[in-house]
Parts: sequence; C-alpha cells; structure tokens
Amino acid sequence: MRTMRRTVDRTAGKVMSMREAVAAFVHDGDTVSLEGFTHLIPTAAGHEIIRQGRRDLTVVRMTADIVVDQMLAAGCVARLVSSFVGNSSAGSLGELRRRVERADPEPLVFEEYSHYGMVCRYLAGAQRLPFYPLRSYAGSDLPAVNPGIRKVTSPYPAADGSTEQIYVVPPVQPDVTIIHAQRADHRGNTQIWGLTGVQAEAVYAAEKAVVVVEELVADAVIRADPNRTLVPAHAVDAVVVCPRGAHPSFAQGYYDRDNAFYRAWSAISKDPERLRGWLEEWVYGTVDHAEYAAKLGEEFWAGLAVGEALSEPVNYGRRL
Amino acid sequence: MRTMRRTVDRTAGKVMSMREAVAAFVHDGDTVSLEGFTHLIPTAAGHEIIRQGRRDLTVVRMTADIVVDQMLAAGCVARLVSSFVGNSSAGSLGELRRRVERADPEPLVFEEYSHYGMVCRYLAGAQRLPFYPLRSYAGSDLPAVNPGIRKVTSPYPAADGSTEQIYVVPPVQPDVTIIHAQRADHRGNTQIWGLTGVQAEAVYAAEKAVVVVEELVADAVIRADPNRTLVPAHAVDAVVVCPRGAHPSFAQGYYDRDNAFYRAWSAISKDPERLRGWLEEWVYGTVDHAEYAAKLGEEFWAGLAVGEALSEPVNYGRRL
Amino acid sequence: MSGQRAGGTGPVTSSELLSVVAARELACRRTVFAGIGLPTLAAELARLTVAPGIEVVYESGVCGAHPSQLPETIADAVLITGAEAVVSMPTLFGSVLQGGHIDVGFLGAAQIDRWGNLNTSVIGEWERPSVRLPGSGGAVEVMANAREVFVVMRRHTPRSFADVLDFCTTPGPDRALADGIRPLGVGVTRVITELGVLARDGVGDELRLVAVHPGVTVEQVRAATGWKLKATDRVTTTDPPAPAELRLLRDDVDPNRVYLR
Amino acid sequence: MSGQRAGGTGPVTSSELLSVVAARELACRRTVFAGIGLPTLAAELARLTVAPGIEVVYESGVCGAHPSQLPETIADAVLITGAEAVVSMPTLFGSVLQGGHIDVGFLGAAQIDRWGNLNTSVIGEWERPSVRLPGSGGAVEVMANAREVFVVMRRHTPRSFADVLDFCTTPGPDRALADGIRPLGVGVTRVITELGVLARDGVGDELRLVAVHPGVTVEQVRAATGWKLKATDRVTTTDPPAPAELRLLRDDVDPNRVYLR
Repeated sequence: MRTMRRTVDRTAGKVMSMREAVAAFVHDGDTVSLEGFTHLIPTAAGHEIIRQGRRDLTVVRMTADIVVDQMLAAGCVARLVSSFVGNSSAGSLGELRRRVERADPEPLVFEEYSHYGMVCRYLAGAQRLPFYPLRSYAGSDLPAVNPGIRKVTSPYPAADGSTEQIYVVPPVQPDVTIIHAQRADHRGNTQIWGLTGVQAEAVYAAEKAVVVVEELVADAVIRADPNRTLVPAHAVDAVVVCPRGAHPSFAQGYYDRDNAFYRAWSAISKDPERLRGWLEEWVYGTVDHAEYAAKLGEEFWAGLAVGEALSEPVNYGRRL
Repeated sequence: MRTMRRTVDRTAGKVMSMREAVAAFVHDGDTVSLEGFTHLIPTAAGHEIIRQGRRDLTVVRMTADIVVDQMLAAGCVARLVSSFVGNSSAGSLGELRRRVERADPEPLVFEEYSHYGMVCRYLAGAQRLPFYPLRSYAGSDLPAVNPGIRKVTSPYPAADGSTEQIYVVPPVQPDVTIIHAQRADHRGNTQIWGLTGVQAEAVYAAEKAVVVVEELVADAVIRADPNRTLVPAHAVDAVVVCPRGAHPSFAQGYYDRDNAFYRAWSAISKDPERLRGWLEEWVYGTVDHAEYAAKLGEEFWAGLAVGEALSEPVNYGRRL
Repeated sequence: MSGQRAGGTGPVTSSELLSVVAARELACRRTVFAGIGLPTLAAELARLTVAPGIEVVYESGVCGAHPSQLPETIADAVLITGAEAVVSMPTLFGSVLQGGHIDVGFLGAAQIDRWGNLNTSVIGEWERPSVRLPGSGGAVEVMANAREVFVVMRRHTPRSFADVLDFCTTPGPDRALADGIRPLGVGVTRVITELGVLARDGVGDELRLVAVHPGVTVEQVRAATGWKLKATDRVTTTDPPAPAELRLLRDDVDPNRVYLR
Repeated sequence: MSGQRAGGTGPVTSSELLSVVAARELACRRTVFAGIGLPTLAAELARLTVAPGIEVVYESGVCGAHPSQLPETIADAVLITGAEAVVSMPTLFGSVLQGGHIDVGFLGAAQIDRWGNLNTSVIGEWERPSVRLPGSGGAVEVMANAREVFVVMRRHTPRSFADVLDFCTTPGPDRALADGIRPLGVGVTRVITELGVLARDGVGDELRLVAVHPGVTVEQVRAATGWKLKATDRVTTTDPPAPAELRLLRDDVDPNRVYLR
C-alpha cells in the first residue's frame, strides 16, 4: 500500500498572497461573508478589500463590528446582512449609525436577523436547503421589516393534535466566504481551536472560500489530529498566510484581544474626519497587513502576547 | 478571582455502574437510541439491557448491526428505527431477517429511513424542531411504506420562480440515548476522537443520556482541550466506566475492530440455536462486561491492541 | 489585589446591589445563559451562595468556564482556556438553547414593555431611526427558548420602561402566542433595576412591582415607568446585601472591580 | 508482499477488470464518495493514473485518508489515523454531500432498472419480504446529491437488472422529477458489470450497452438483462487492462489481495 502514501499535490496553487486572493475572489457587487464570532475576525482581509477599492458589496456577518464599520467608511458596502451591529460591548459603530440613521454619506440597505437566524441561513446555504426552520421570531417585529423571514406549517401535528407553524429563514450562499484560522496546510485543510463560531458553515455555504491563517503548516501537523480540521481541503479555494491578521480580535494561543482598540473605536468612528484619517494612516497608508502589523510595533505585540497552555495529546492509534 | 476556580461538585452521582445506569434509565417500552457509526458502538450497554430483560423497546440506531441482532434475539425489541440493517459488509443479521421475513418468533415493526434521514431526525430532536428538511426521498418508495416521511412546500420561490417542495422527517426524541466514548470526567463532559458520527446529536435529542467510557479522567484532562468535548456535562445524566465496552467495534487509540467476530456473526445468527447458545454463554453467562472482556482473554485483547500515534498539542494560551 | 471597597462593609454601589439581588433570584437554577457584566457577577455570586451547581453558558459557545481572571467579554480568551467545553454556534443555538437546556437567560434592552417584550433595534422608526441600536444578537433566541428570562436594567426611566415599544425585537410568549406559536418558556419573570424588582409569572401576566430597593418609594418607581405600573399587594423592601454577600462579591468574584463600577 | 499475480502479466480476474474499467471512468474527477472494495481500488488506481488530484470521501466521515494499510471497512481505524479531516455525520451528509461537493458517488445494489433506479431494501413485498436486504444506508443521499453515480455490479443477471424493481429504495432523477423535485445530479451514468459497461447521459435516458468485456457478446449481455437492453450504434470492446495498470493495481494498490479476489 505504499502508493497510498504518495504525496500528490492535488491542489496546486491554493496558497497565495492576500492581494492575490482578494483580487481573484472578491469582485464589485459580490456577496461576501466575513465570519468569526469575536474570535478570529478576518480584519486583514477586510483591509485588503478596502485597499483594492471594491464597491457595492453585500457583506454578510453575524456581528458587524469594527471591520465592517471600516469597510462601510471606505465605501465598499451597499448592503449589510447582520444580527448585531455594535462595537462589541464597547460602544457604537459611528459610520454604520450615520449610514442607517441619516443616509450619510449614502443609504445602507440593512437586512436585520437574530444570531440564530444568521446561523440558520448559513446552515441552509451549506446544506443546499430552500429554507431552515427555527423557533425564533414568533411575535417579533423583525418579519415585518425583513420579508426574508417567513412561516411554514409543519406536516406533523403538535403533541396536542393542533397544527404547528414555525418561522424559517432562506439560505445565504455568498459568492465568497473569508475566514481567519490558526493554521492550514497547503491544500487548505484548516484547523481552528477555541471559539469556532459559524466558520465551517459559512465556508460550506459559499461558492468560493478563502482561509487566512496565522501559520501554514506541514501536512503532517494537520494529519496528526484530523478531528481538529474544521474545514476540509475540498471546501477551500485559497490559503493566505497572514500572521496577526485578526487584530484587533484575537487568535487563541497566538495573541490576545486588543481591548483598548475596541474602546478607542467608538470615538474614532464617531468623527468622520478622524475615521478617514485612521483609514488613511492604517489601511491606505500600509501596503499590506505585514506593514500594518509592523507599524503597531513589537512592543505593542508584546502586550498582546500569550503564554503556554498546551492541550494534552490523544492517541489515534497505529495498527501493530 | 480565585473563587471561580473552586471545584464545586455540581453533578454529584452521575458516575455509576452499567447495571445501575440501565436500571435507572432504560424501562420496558422505552425508545432507546444506541449510536456510534461503526466506531464506539455501545455493545456492553446492549448486553446489560439483555441481562436485565427489558421488553417492548423501540430501538433507534442508524446502523442496526450485531448488538441490535442480539437484542432482537433476546426478545427486548418490538420496534426498530434504522437506515441500515446488515452485518456491516460481512453478511446478514440472522435474527433480524427471521423477524422481518417470517415474523419468527414474532413480528418486528420496522421504520425504514436512509442514513441522512436518521441524522435529520436526530437533528430535529436535538433542536426541538417539528421537522427537518432534506434533499432525499424524491421518487423513492420509502415514503409509501413510512408515513413519517412527508413533504413541505418552501415559502421561497426556486431560482426559476417555481414553487419548490422538499421532503422532511419528524424529530426523534428518545427516552434515553446511550453512547460509548473514549473518556469523560465525573460531570459527564465527554471527549471523542476519530469517527464522531451522530453521537452528540443523539444525546441532545434524548430526554436522558448515558455515556459509557473507556476511561474516567480527571477534570484537568478534559479542560486541557475543551474543543475535544463533543458532549458537554449539561446534556449527560450518567457516566459509566466500561473499558472495552465497544467490542466487537473499536475505540480509536484504545483497541481495534474485531473483524473476525463480524465475519463469524453471520453464521452464528443464521442458526437460532447457535445464537441462543452464544447469548447464554457470553451475555447471560457473564455478570457484567468486565467478565465478558476477561472471558475473551488477554491474548485475544493483545491481538486487538494498537500502537501509538499521538496528536500534537495545540496552545490554548494563558494570559501573561 | 482588592479595591477600596474590599470586605463586607462600606457603602453599597448600584452595581453591587443589582448583582446581589440577581444572584438571590438564581437559587437552585442549573444552567444560565449570560452575557458579561452584571449577569456574570450575579451567576458567580450565586454559585458561591444559593446555587452551587450552576453552570454559565456564554453566547460565544463556552460551557463550564473556569477563567483565571474575570473575563472582559463573552469571548475573552481566559474563558476558553480551561473550560469544560467549547461548542460551535449551530450547536450552541440549536442544541443547547433551542434544545431546551437553559433554565435562565439574562437579557438587557433599550426598552421593555409591561409584558416583558424587548427592543434592542431602534429608537424611532426602523427604516430611518433616530438611534440605531445593535439589534438582537441572540436575544430573540434566549427569550424564545430559555425557561425564564431575567432582565437587568440599570436605568429605570419612562423611556426605557415604555408603554409602547418603538420596535419589538425580542417578543415574549404573549406576543408569540398571538402569532400562533407556542413558546417553550414563560418569558421575562424578573426585571431588576436601579429602583427595585418587577416580576411576572408568565403568559397573560403584566410585570408588577414586587420590591423596592432601600430608600426608594413605590411612587418613585411608578413615576419612572412609562405605563401605569401595577404593584403586588405587599411590596417589600429589598434586603440590603449581607456582609457575607458583599465580601464574596468584592473579594472573590470581582476583586479588581472590572464590573463593580 | 505481493500475491501470486504480481506485476503486469498473468490472467486478469474479474475484480481486476472491474477496478481498471472503473478507474478509467474517473478521469479528471475531483471528489469521489466511495465504499470499501472495488470502488476504493478504482479510486486509488485512478489517483495513480488518470485523476492524480482525486479525493475519496468515505461514508464514515473521513476526508483525505492516507491509510498505512488497505482498509477493511469504511470505518477502519487505519483510515482515520493520518487522515486530513474527520467530519461528523451531519457535516458529511449535510454540508459535504447535500452541499454538492461530490463529483462521483459509487453505489451497488441488489437490483437496478433501466433508468438507474436502485433497490437495496427487499426482494419480494416490503411488508413481508422473501429477503430483507440492508436498506439504503447513505445510497439515497448519494444518488440525490452526487453530480453523477457509478454503479458496480459483479453479477449481471435478469434478476438484478430488473424490468421492474421489487422496491425502489434509491431513485434516480427521472423518478425524482416525476415526484416534482429537481435533483442536483444526473443520477447513474455508468454501470460496470462482469460483462460490460452500460451508460446513460442523464435524465430521460435509458441505460445502453456501450462496451462489452473481451470475449463477451452483445447478445450475452442482452440475455443477462431483465429488460430489452438497448445498445449504442457502436458497442466497443473494453481495452484489456494495460500492463502498467495491472502492475499498479497488483503491486501498489492491493498487494495483499484484500479485494482483488
């Protein structure tokens, strides 16, 4: 059986730079999902989308936070699909509020869901279902402002014999999903630990998927723990190596959350001039994320460094 | 914050013997799910159900294999819900065929699904949904013999504007689900690696859940790798320590599959007398699984021993 | 390590009072779905007092956290390291929450009405609001699926305790039933504010004032409420935090006063 | 290590012929959903010849296996150790298969009809069958969701190539469309048997004989088929396994002849 071990590069060319990946997979007018629930937010990808000047995007993201506010301010986004539009628990998203409250500088089409509504949209997209049922929205005003939220009658009687209705949401199938992860191999087998959010479903829901990683690792690292692979290679189209690319969010085991920046963002984004200046300095003013990270400085990164808390190995076994 | 680390035994009494667990959680007439897709099949639990003489059970299991054939032969089962009723790829289940083909010695009510139909029934049960949609069954004869398989009309038009229909299955909510796993802590936090099948969903679907493990481990072992916990403590009612309890199936990293026994079962089960003799010797004739395992002998177990192939640790990080 | 208010003596802050009152209400509860802040403090204090077996499930997917330090967000890395389990969003919302495993969910809101319906979406019209709020997050799911819901509102004003919500993001079971759907839980059962405690038993009940905090009158609460607030026959006065409760809260739960502002 | 038939010479067995023919059909395919046995051999041979990038996904949830030995079952522990990913059943059937990531699914059956519909449930009446077969397993899902399906049938008899199935467990797209549902794939496109190869392009097409194995006549195949089998205008004769193919199969893929019976 030695041939079964031969390494065949069946996915030549998946590894590319962020510039190449955004150029290849994000187009004007696309529906782009950026996922990562407070952990592993693909900020560096958002910044590259800004640098490349994409327009008219529909952004799909459960927690629309700082990176979305930045993409809004840069004029990339015409439509937002989300279930939480706030700066974490640290305050407001200034640009988002100006767009929604005053159409300033232009209107934003907003599709409002709840968290599980978004999760179910990804599940339906990943599973190629026409809808996904959930026990939310009964009595809410959300269906009145979001025609995507509808009702279905169950074909099974309820316990008391009555007819049962349930709300459903439609699938979301982004043109591209971009996620950030701790590591992947060159084929795109992607391993994530800590909070895993809805990343796997967002990838499976999409037409194309870009995985941004802290580290590109040897096949053997991935294959030593196949249960840790949340996104298999067959679902991935591009692998981008971008250390610290989730800042100001965190990467479990790599660097901590930059809580100070979250707190600062409410004030930065409240003032359009200041926000513009921030983008000029940190996004347009850097050629790529490596320059952005370097500009923050090693002393800064030392402040977000984390110590070691290693998992214990498990035995996968070997035939004797 | 030292108090947050205090160990509070919030689940006193979950750890019990197999005899106690089956006595407490499996009753005549119950719907019992036994899951484990070829890996980690809860055989020892099935044998204890036989020893305690349970009757009129509805058994829910995707792959109804040897342990189900044994429970059928022991007269425990009145109704079977399954998507594959064969002895793996090694042949037939003699008792099951006699029951279905000739009602010998008594009829068996059989609800036939496909694998994903069963998965979706567990998903609906776990998620408390009235139904779960899937792209199976269109044109199949299965809905004609299984009234549980029905159709729903999507409230969203298809891409071509037409009305779309999809099949759905009803939830299954077993009185108890029993699974086998590599390890758990005393609270019931359960870690599984290798094939993970539908175990987590089967547990969440059930009213009560019993987890049978190869090893009871210290809290610190579980907590060193929280992503490995597929079944959290809040979903578990009993933890049973039963090494080698998945024989003749396997436990990744603990012992290999007993392929010879699978091959032998087709012949054993074909002859009702021989099958009866097997049960007398190996189930009724042993007081518990420890005796069953000891009876097989250490030489036998040495033949199923596996070597080491350890996963590499990942860093969860520690605040500095 | 501990701040200037260490120990069981000294003036009680509003945060401390709210935390202690909420903790008492958690007696004998098993699982709590909570965000960071006062709910975390309340759950941790309850674990040390009236609910030793309580498990906090976080919206980020962490179950059985054992943080080395008080977490700053629901996704703080210190919640994950050393936790008993971390589950994905589909499992958290589908199997844990919608599956019916949560006894008490904690929620906040910009507006609440007399039936415990909540608004976290907008002030003004949804289409062009005067204030765009963050929206539901998982609140719709917590209300629909937790057996009961506690709401903590620091500010008790006629605007936040509204006669009519500007928008109902998160409906209680009364609205769900009117929409033809039977919910799992009973909705909001306790509202803990800076002034006192409102309560309702479930479907069909209005929130009623059941307790005022020391120094607060029933009339003050009524004046701060946007609807004609009913009260129980015997409105009690909240027992002030006991020295033992304060000591635990100040010295053990939040010695650095991250949330005990 | 290798058996008595090592190398590229010597008589070709039926298993070897079926494996080589199936492997050739996998040219340029990306993902294959396969069980253990001939499909595994075919996929592995294809990887070494016409489809170097092919990935086999197993019904047990293993993706990108690199087994140290030829697996005996789809859940063999050697498939898991060293694999690239192991996914749960909901992910495997929901996201991978129903999500449309499988190019070719391999299936077997007790009975197949001219449209590629399959029976794996019963011989006789479902309610009281003369033979109870294992049932669908994941076959219903493979047929409904893989872009195309290859069927390998060792035995080519009028009973197994049935005019009318005793029971349709696993319907092809023609039956799905008649039921009002549009399937993702085109159903069975190739049936590889001990006698030859049948093919159809998709919905609306009957299986037609396109090739006979060396030494087999068209009439023999017709006589072994339970319906009036059509043939293409030019039925070819299968190219016998080339020495290179045989050498790879015998020396590299299955040197211990686990499946090359």
